[in-house]
Amino acid sequence: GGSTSSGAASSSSSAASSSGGGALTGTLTVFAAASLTDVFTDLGDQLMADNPDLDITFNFAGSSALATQITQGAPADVFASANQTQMTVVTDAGLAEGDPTVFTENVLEIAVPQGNPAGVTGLSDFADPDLTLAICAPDVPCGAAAEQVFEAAGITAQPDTLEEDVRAALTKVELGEVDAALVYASDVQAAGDQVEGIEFPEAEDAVNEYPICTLTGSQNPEAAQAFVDLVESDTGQQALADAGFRSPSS
Amino acid sequence: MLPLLGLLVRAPWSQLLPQLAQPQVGEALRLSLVSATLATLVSLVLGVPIAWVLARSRIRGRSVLRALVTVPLVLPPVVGGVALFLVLGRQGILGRWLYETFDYTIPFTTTAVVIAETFVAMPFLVISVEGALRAADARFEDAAATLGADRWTTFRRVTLPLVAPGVAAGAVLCWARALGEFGATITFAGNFPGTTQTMPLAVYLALQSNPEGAIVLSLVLLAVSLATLLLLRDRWLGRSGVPT
Amino acid sequence: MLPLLGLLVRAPWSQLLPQLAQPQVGEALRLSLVSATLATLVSLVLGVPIAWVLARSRIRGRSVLRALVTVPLVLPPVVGGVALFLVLGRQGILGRWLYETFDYTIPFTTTAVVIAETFVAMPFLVISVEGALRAADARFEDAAATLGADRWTTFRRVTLPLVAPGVAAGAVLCWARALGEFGATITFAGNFPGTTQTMPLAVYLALQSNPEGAIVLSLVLLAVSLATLLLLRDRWLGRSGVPT
Amino acid sequence: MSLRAHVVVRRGALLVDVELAVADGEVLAVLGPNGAGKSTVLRVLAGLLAPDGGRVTVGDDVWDAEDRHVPAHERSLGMVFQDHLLFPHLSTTDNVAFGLRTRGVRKAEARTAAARWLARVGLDGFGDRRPTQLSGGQAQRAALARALVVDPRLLLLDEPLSALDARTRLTVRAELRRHLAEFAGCTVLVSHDPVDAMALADRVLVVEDGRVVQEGTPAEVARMPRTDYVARLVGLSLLPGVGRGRSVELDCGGAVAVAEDAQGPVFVAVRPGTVALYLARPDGSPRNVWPATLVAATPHGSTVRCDLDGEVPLTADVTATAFAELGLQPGTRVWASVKASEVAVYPR
Amino acid sequence: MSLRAHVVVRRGALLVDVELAVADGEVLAVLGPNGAGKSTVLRVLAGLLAPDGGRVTVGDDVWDAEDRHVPAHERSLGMVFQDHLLFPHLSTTDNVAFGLRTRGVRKAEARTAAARWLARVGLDGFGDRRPTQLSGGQAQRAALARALVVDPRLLLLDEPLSALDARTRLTVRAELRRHLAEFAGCTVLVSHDPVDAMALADRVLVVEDGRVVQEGTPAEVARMPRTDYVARLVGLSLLPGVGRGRSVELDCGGAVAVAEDAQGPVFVAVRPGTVALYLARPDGSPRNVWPATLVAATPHGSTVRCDLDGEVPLTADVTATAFAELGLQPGTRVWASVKASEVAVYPR
Ligand SMILES: Nc1ncnc2c1ncn2[C@@H]1O[C@H](COP(=O)(O)OP(=O)(O)OP(=O)(O)O)[C@@H](O)[C@H]1O
Ligand SMILES: Nc1ncnc2c1ncn2[C@@H]1O[C@H](COP(=O)(O)OP(=O)(O)OP(=O)(O)O)[C@@H](O)[C@H]1O
Ligand SMILES: [Mg+2]
Ligand SMILES: [Mg+2]
Repeated sequence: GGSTSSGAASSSSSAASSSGGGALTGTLTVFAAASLTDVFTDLGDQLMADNPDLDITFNFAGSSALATQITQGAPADVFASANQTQMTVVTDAGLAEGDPTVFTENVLEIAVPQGNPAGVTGLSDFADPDLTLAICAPDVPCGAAAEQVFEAAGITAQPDTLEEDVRAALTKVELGEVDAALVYASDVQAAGDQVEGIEFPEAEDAVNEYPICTLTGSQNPEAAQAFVDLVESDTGQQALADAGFRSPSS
Repeated sequence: MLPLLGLLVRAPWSQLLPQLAQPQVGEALRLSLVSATLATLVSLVLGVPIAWVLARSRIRGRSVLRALVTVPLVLPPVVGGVALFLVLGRQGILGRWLYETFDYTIPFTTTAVVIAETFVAMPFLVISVEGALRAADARFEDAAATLGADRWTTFRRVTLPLVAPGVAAGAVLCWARALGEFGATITFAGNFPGTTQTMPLAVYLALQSNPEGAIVLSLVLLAVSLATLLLLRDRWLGRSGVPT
Repeated sequence: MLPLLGLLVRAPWSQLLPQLAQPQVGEALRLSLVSATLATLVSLVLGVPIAWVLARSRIRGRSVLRALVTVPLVLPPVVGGVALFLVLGRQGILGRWLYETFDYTIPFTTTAVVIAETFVAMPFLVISVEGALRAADARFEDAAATLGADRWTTFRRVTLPLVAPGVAAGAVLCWARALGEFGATITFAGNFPGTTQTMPLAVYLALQSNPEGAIVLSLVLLAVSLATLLLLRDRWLGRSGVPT
Repeated sequence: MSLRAHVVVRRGALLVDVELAVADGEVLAVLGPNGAGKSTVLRVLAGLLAPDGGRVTVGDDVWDAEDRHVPAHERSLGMVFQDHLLFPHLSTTDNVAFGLRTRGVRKAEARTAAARWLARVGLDGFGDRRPTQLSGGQAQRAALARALVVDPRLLLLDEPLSALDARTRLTVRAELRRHLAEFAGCTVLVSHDPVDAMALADRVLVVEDGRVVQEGTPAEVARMPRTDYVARLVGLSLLPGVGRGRSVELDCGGAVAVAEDAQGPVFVAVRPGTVALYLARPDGSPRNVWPATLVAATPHGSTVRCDLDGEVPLTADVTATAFAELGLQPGTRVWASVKASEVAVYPR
Repeated sequence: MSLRAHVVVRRGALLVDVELAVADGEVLAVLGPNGAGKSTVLRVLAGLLAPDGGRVTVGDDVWDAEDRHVPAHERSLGMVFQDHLLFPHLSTTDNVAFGLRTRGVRKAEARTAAARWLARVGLDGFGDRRPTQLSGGQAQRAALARALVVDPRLLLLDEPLSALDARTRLTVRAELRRHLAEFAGCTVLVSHDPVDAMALADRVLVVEDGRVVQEGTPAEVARMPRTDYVARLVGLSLLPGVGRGRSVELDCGGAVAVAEDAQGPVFVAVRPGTVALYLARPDGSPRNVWPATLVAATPHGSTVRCDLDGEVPLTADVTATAFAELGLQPGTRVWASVKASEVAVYPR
């Protein structure tokens, strides 16, 4: 089974919905990182259930594609990025309404195939040249995070591949093609039975923050704000926690 | 070829029905087929004449034209999407004018999907039709000219039927490439269920949360497209070279 | 076509030199060209005979063969990568045997890049060569047979030269598709500078952190591949249909 | 090595059923109208078309039988196609050398032999040209050289001289004749030109509508045609009838006086040159005098060929001078006469 | 509507430079050996090949000049190509109807006209076939029908009858003759068959090596050939020489006695049928007697054509009977004789 992020301090999870019942109308377009697909789809369904006249559309893609689209004038109301870098692209373009807030965090875990055939125990195994290992490329958030933890742990990693995204790394773990990969806890959770997660303490040195904001071009700022509120509410945080994310520590 | 067997053997068939039951899947499949077909039609209309110019005419700048046509072949699709924004986006060269004049924006619409797919897939049509035209016997065109057919009539009534197998092959490649298009589409058209979410995008999303489901989805796409190709085969492939 | 202009105009040329100075870029470019060329060669060796079987022979199961060949066209590349794993991966049908017998694994090597590119790009060659073969005049093959040429000699010395423009077009498409290959490569071969990081992977990663640099990179890829194609053009394109 | 073939094959509406035999070194000319099935027979002999029935053997080898079909490339052939089919991507020399190369002859040697044959058919200096750069007659000669340069067991020539001009035709025909005289294999030649057949063939086979209608030596066929087509070909008028001693009652009506006794069904053959035309009924020795109408006149060198319609349909060759003096023109009513001794009679 | 053309064009090593004029309704036959440039001239007239120089005008319209090139499809043409070039993807009917369709004739009407023409060339019932399903002669007739069905200003026929069998040739030639008699435009016909030229053409143009070597009516050309090629074509032996009264000193040596006074450079033409062969020197009236060697003998209907080598190179036609009785064979030494009155003489 997937690991639970026991290190994550999930805040109190009272199920109080922050949205006013049935007040919102119109359409709402949410641009969100692909890793948020399941959580946000569920939250969107909830909001639509509470507001029958509200219609929410999601555009899930890589954060960088989303940022490009928003700067190109895409009709978006909310942007939830999987990292600060891509959020910066949007804020620098002056398209964010107010300051983005961090609504959740993700930490690295070691993902190993079911049964951990190579007997990986901790981060130090990543220095073993005999193992087949995958980490993310330094250009993408999980890769940047990986660099930080290796630096913190004083380890010179010996990866066989620098993955373009977490998903690609996980696929290889699922198929048993790599002995271990360094990915996010939420991804281990999503991967199901085929993958086991191993936590390690150095992960705290590279916490990945997910910022969210409403956008200046929004046609429906109320609904946008309501969605952001819902994500940040206890309901939202619980849903994120169930998916392996953790609440922002700061 | 062999890899496909591996895929078929290992596919989690139990997920097939639940996946198919999702309304989004049907929508994505429909959108994929429709937009790939439209993109192929647009490519045929624009691409076949371009191929003809490349193969037959002697105008200057043919090599420049060929280079331009070849570009989307080697451009990473994501960059292709960015390039499309630069021209057709709301801030783009043409897009701005469209927006200001007609208050119409292309990105994030089904039109954008078709444009992105056409952009990426048309070169496949052009190059293979050009190859077919070059291999064809141009003397029949002479014969048509002596019968009073102008270049366009000759092209339509003689050249094109003669290279029909080549055009069919090009159209198949174009359609398949359009059907599988991902990078330019997700960049330029976004990923909106019902309007711009084609099957490859749906597969991509499914991969995030449910990898096995994603494989089932792509097998569905595969089956549908193979069925389409097989159905069209007899009508399209035309004249066989097998001596009778 | 137009979009390219947009790209050229807006490209951050100032980044060109710093980007090119990175050793990784040169390595990725070299790897891309080498592996795409190898993949094209492998595709020619395997694909041209397959195309011939599809166009000329009358063996049973031709339509099954055609369907199998067409599969990678419409399979999302990532899924193609997974399929390759299932056969050639460490746990794959063939791969396990390779691993246990020779202690050799294909994934994460340059070989894997070539295999992934071949898998994805070969159908383009096969389909367009088949189209060219079908449009070709089979009577010359009769003439060769009466001169004592067996099917293989006939194919090599008569059929192939006659459809050379079609084969050239197919090879160009195959090469371009291999050069632009992204999904199957990163899935099956991974991404490691120097061994498996091709240009499209480099561009994709650069896009994540430095979008403008990425565009410059892809323009470099573009320029190199266009130059290659233009250089080969005269030698490859062969017989022009322009009446002389 | 002799060829024995019984070819049964359906081509659209036409059922071809032809039996033929060619001895070693023999040349068989196949004559027949357009669409008779001549090229079809050649395609079957070449193995390019599987017959629906029959049998093809060469020497002791069975090439086609119910359970056997030797593919073309395993038969030892030399073939000239009606439309040449020179390989467009090869030079003329390489076209001619092709058959030798597939037989394993080294390149230089094959090209030398090819050049020799090109010279023999008058294409010296054309070796480097592509077929598209040859004139029609030059292409046909290259195709002939390509078929002759190999030393096959069976030579199949489908109208190999049709595109040649009169002079070249003479020299190439002589060259071909010289080659065939020494050639040890069997030759089947299709031609529309009776002169080719007479000059080149040892035996003639006439095919009409997919069937053999006459067979024999060129002289026999020329003297005693058995169908209208053959008669036209060799320039005779053919009149079927029934012999009644020194007279033959024609099937078309009327009678012809003949020099020899004839009984039962016979053919009467009249040479156009022996037919004289008069404006008034002539007196004199010829006992065969018929009224007729001139329907068509074709100048033909110094003579004019006159097609006559009447009780007895005939063709007459008269000198251009006579033609002019008589003031003949289509529609003129004339009297045609032939001496009994000039008329050939032979059994049907 | 008359055609006036001066065609200058380089084809590989050959420089074609031909001037020709064809009046309305006139038929010009272009004769010449293979590779003379006949098809090249036709391609230029059709606008398929831009000439390097010269001028082509039809009536008042300039089709080719230094600064002008009317493309083929804007010329009003009917053309039969030497290799037919029927469209392989269209039925025979649609091939024939093609020219009418491009001229805007409605489909049904065009197909009716096509069917009518197919019947005229004897292809009734072949309308639904693809060209690949036609025999060589049938394809040629379809190509002819395709060119004739439109009513063009210029008809270009490149060996339109070469693949036809003897009988069909007669009927198609007659059909073509009938059509051309009524045809208002200009016709240029290329043929290797002198009979075609004599039967169809009003005027003959002989091209050799890219140049015009003779021009005239068919009868003139047949009577007084000016080159060896033409002489062969019309079946004469041509001997150039210098007239010295009743004798002509031949350029090749020897002399010929003639019936009329001849002075200066002349041609002497001898008809093979007038040449008699003897094994021993004959006594008698013919003053022209030469020793010669038989180099080749070709049977030719009931006569044998004998090529002789000696002081005076000649061709003789002797009957097959005489040939056999004399025991002639290549290498035999003979005496050849011709009566002075049978020899034609005309200025060079
Ligand atoms: N592929 C085909 N399918 C159907 N019918 C055909 C095919 N090829 C030829 N035919 C028909 O078969 C008949 C015989 O054709 P073939 O080519 O043998 O004639 P041929 O004797 O060579 O005539 P020609 O003297 O005109 O060359 C013709 O009537 C022709 O139309
Ligand atoms: N495309 C070409 N390039 C170079 N030379 C050519 C080309 N086409 C023809 N020729 C040459 O030009 C000359 C004239 O060719 P053309 O076809 O006009 O001859 P032709 O008089 O029609 O002969 P034929 O009676 O054999 O058809 C020939 O020697 C031929 O080899
Ligand atoms: Mg034939
Ligand atoms: Mg010609």
